[in-house]
Amino acid sequence: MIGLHHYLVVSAVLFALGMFAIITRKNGVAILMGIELVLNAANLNFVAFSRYVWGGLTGQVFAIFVIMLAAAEAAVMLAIVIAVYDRFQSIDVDRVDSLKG
Amino acid sequence: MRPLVEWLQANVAALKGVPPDVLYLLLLLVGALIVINFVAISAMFFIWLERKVSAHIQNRYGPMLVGGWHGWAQSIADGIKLLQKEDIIPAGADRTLFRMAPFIVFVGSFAAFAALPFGAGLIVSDLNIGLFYILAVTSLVVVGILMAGWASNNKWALLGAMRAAAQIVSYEIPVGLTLLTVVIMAGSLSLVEISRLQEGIHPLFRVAAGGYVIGLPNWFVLQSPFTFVAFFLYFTASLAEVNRTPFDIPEAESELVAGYHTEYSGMRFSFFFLAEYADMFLVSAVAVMLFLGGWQGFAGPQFLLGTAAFILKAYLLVFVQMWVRWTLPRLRVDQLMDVCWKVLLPLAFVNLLGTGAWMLA
Amino acid sequence: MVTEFAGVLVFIIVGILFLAISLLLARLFRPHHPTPAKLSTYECGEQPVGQAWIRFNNRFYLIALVFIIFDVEIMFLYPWGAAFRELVAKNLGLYAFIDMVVFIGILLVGLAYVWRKGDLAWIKPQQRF
Amino acid sequence: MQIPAEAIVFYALTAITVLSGLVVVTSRKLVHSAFALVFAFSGLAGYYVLLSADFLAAAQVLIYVGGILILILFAVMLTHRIESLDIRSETLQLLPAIAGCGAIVVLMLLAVYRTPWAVKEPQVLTQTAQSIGSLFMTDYLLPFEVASVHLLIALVGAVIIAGKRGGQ
Repeated sequence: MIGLHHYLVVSAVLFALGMFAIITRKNGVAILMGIELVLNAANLNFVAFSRYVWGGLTGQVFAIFVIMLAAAEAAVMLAIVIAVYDRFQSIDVDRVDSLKG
Repeated sequence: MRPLVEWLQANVAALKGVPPDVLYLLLLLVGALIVINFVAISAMFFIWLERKVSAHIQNRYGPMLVGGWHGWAQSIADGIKLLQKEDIIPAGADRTLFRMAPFIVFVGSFAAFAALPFGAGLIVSDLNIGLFYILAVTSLVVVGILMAGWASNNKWALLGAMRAAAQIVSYEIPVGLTLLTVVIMAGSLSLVEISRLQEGIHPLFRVAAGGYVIGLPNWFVLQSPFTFVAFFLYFTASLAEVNRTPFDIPEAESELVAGYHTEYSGMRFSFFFLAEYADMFLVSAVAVMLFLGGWQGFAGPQFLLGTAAFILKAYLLVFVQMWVRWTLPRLRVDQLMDVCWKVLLPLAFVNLLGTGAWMLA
Repeated sequence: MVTEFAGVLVFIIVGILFLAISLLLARLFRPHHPTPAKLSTYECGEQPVGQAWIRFNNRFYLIALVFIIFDVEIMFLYPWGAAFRELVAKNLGLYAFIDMVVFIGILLVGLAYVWRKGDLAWIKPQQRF
Repeated sequence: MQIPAEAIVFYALTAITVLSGLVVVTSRKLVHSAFALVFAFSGLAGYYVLLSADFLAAAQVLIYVGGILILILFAVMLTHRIESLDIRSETLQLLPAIAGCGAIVVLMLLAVYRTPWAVKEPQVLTQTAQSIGSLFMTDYLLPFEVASVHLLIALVGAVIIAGKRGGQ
C-alpha cells in the first residue's frame, strides 16, 4: 500500500536533485531548472500532507499558489538571463560579476 | 466505464467470475483501440476530404482515380506509400529527440480523446475536470513541436517550430477564456454534465402547437448572447490552435518549406500529419460538446443516434475549417499576433465579464 | 473519481504502442540506403549554410512571457468559473463577480502596459511603397 | 484477485520522475535537460492524480509543461551560442555538492521515518475544481487577489528586463 512515506521520500530525492543542480550548474537556465525541481518537491509534500494528514483541499490550494509563484519567477528569471546574455554574451552566472568592487 | 463493468457482470453469465478490475482494464483497452482506429480512419477521411474540398473550391477535380468513386481510396494508397518510404534521420540531427518528437505530439493529442464523450455514456474517462484536462494535455503538443524543430538541425524547421509554438501558446489564451464562458453557465468542467445541460428545446425560442413543441435546441450557443459570441471567437482561435489558414504561418510553405516537420519522412512524418488532423477533429468536437449540444440532436435511442449526431456535427465543423482554409489568404505574422492579443483577447475578456453579469441578472 | 484517470493512462500507453508498432512495421517494408547527400539538411537543394541553431529575436520570448502570465490566470479562472453557479445560488454571486472583476482588471492593466509599450507588436515588414 | 494498481503506477511514476530528474541535473546538453523536464513534470502530475488532486494534476501539466517549460525552451534557444553547442556544464563543486545533497537526503529521510505522522484515513474528494474555486472566493480571497498583483508585477518587470533589445 502506498502511503505518506513514499511520497515524502520521492519529494526528498527530487529536492536533493534540484539542490544538486543549483550548486553545480553554472548556467542560469540550468539553475532555474533546479529551482523548479525544488519547488515541485515542495508541492508534492503539500499535496501528500493534504491528503494523508490535514485532509481537505488546503494543500492543493497552496500548491496552486506555488505553481503561480513558480511561473512568475521563471518569467522574471529567464528575462534576467536573456538580458544578461545580451549584455555579457554569456549566461554563466559566475562571469556576471561586474558589480563586484 | 465503471457502470458498464457492473452491468456486464450482472447480465453476462460468462463474465461473472472475472475480477472487476481486470474487466475494467480490458474495457479501457477496447475503448482505446476503438478510439485510435476512429481517429486514424477519420484522419484519413479528412485528408481525402481536404483534397476534394480544395479541388472543388479551386474548380478542379482532385483525386479521382484510386478506388473508383471520386478517388475514395486515395488516403489508403498514400498510407501504404508512406509505409514503404525510407526513414531518413539527417546526419546533423539530435537522434534521440528526433525519434521522440512524433511520440509526444501524437500522444499529446490522442490522450485528450480519453475525456471526450462520443455519445451518451460512451466515454472512456468521465473526468470531473474533463475540459480543463483536455486544455492541459493538448499543450504537450507544443513541446513536441519544439522538440521536432530543434532536433532536425534545420533552420526552417527550427524557425517553423518557434513560430508554431509562439502561435499555439498565444491562441491558447483566447481558447481558454472563451471556453470558460460555457463553464460559467454550466457550473461544471465535466463534458458529460455540460452536454446534459443542453437537452431539450430552448425555453424562449419555441412554439407550442397541438401538443407538439417545436423550437430551437437548447444549445449553449443559443442560451445567452455571450456564449453566441464566444462560439465564434472560439472557432476563430481554434483555427489558429491547429495551424489552419488563415493562421498557418508556421507552415507557410512559400516561406518556411514545411515548417517544423521539414526533415521528417515516411511514417514519422505521417504521425505529425495524423496528429494535426486528430487535433482538427478534437477542437471541433470540443466546440460541439460545449456550444452545439454535444450528442443531443436526434430523438430516439441516444446510444446510437446521439453518437451519430455528435460525429456529424463535429465533421461538419471540420468541413467548415477546410472551407475557411481554402477560401481565405494567410495572415502576416505581425497580423497574426495582433489578432490574438489585440482583438480576440480583449473580446474574450469582455465576453467573460458579460457572462458573469448575465448569470447574476 | 480518480480511477477514471486509468483510462488516460491506457490511452497514453496505447498511443505510444500504436506509434512504436507502426514504426516497427514500416521497418519491414522500407528501404534503407543512406547517402551523404540524402542525410544532409534540406535547404532548398543548396549546400546548408552555417548552423541551424541560430539565435532568435527576443519577440518570441516576450510573447511567451505574456502567455504564461495569462495561462496562470486561466488556471485561477477555471475553478472560479466552475464554482460561480454554485456561488450565485448561495447569494454570493455579486461578491464573487466583483472579486473576479478586480482580479481580471489588475491583469488587464498589465496587458494594457505591454500593449502601450509596443511589445505585443511583432516585427512589421518594411513598407516599400 | 486485486491488482495492486496504485503501487504499480506509483513505482512506474517514481522511475520516470527520478530518472528524468537525474537527466535534468546531469545532462551535458542544456536542451536535453529541458526536454527531460517534460517527463519529470508529467510524473509529478501523475502523483497528484494518485493523491486525488485531479485539478492540480491538470494545472501542473498546463502551467509547467505547457507554460514554464516552453518559456525555458525559448530562453535556451534565445541564449544559445553557436560555437558552444554543449553549454558549459562543468561540475566544479561536484564532491561537495554530492556530499551536501546526500546529507540533505539522509536528514530528510530520518525526519520522514522518525516523525510519528498523524496519518488520517484519506477523504474522498469530489468536485475538486468547484471546491477550490469556492475556497478562492472565501478563505483564500486575499492570496487570490494578491496573486493577480504578483502576476502583474512579474509581467511588467520581466517585460522591462527582457524587452530592451527590441526588434532589429
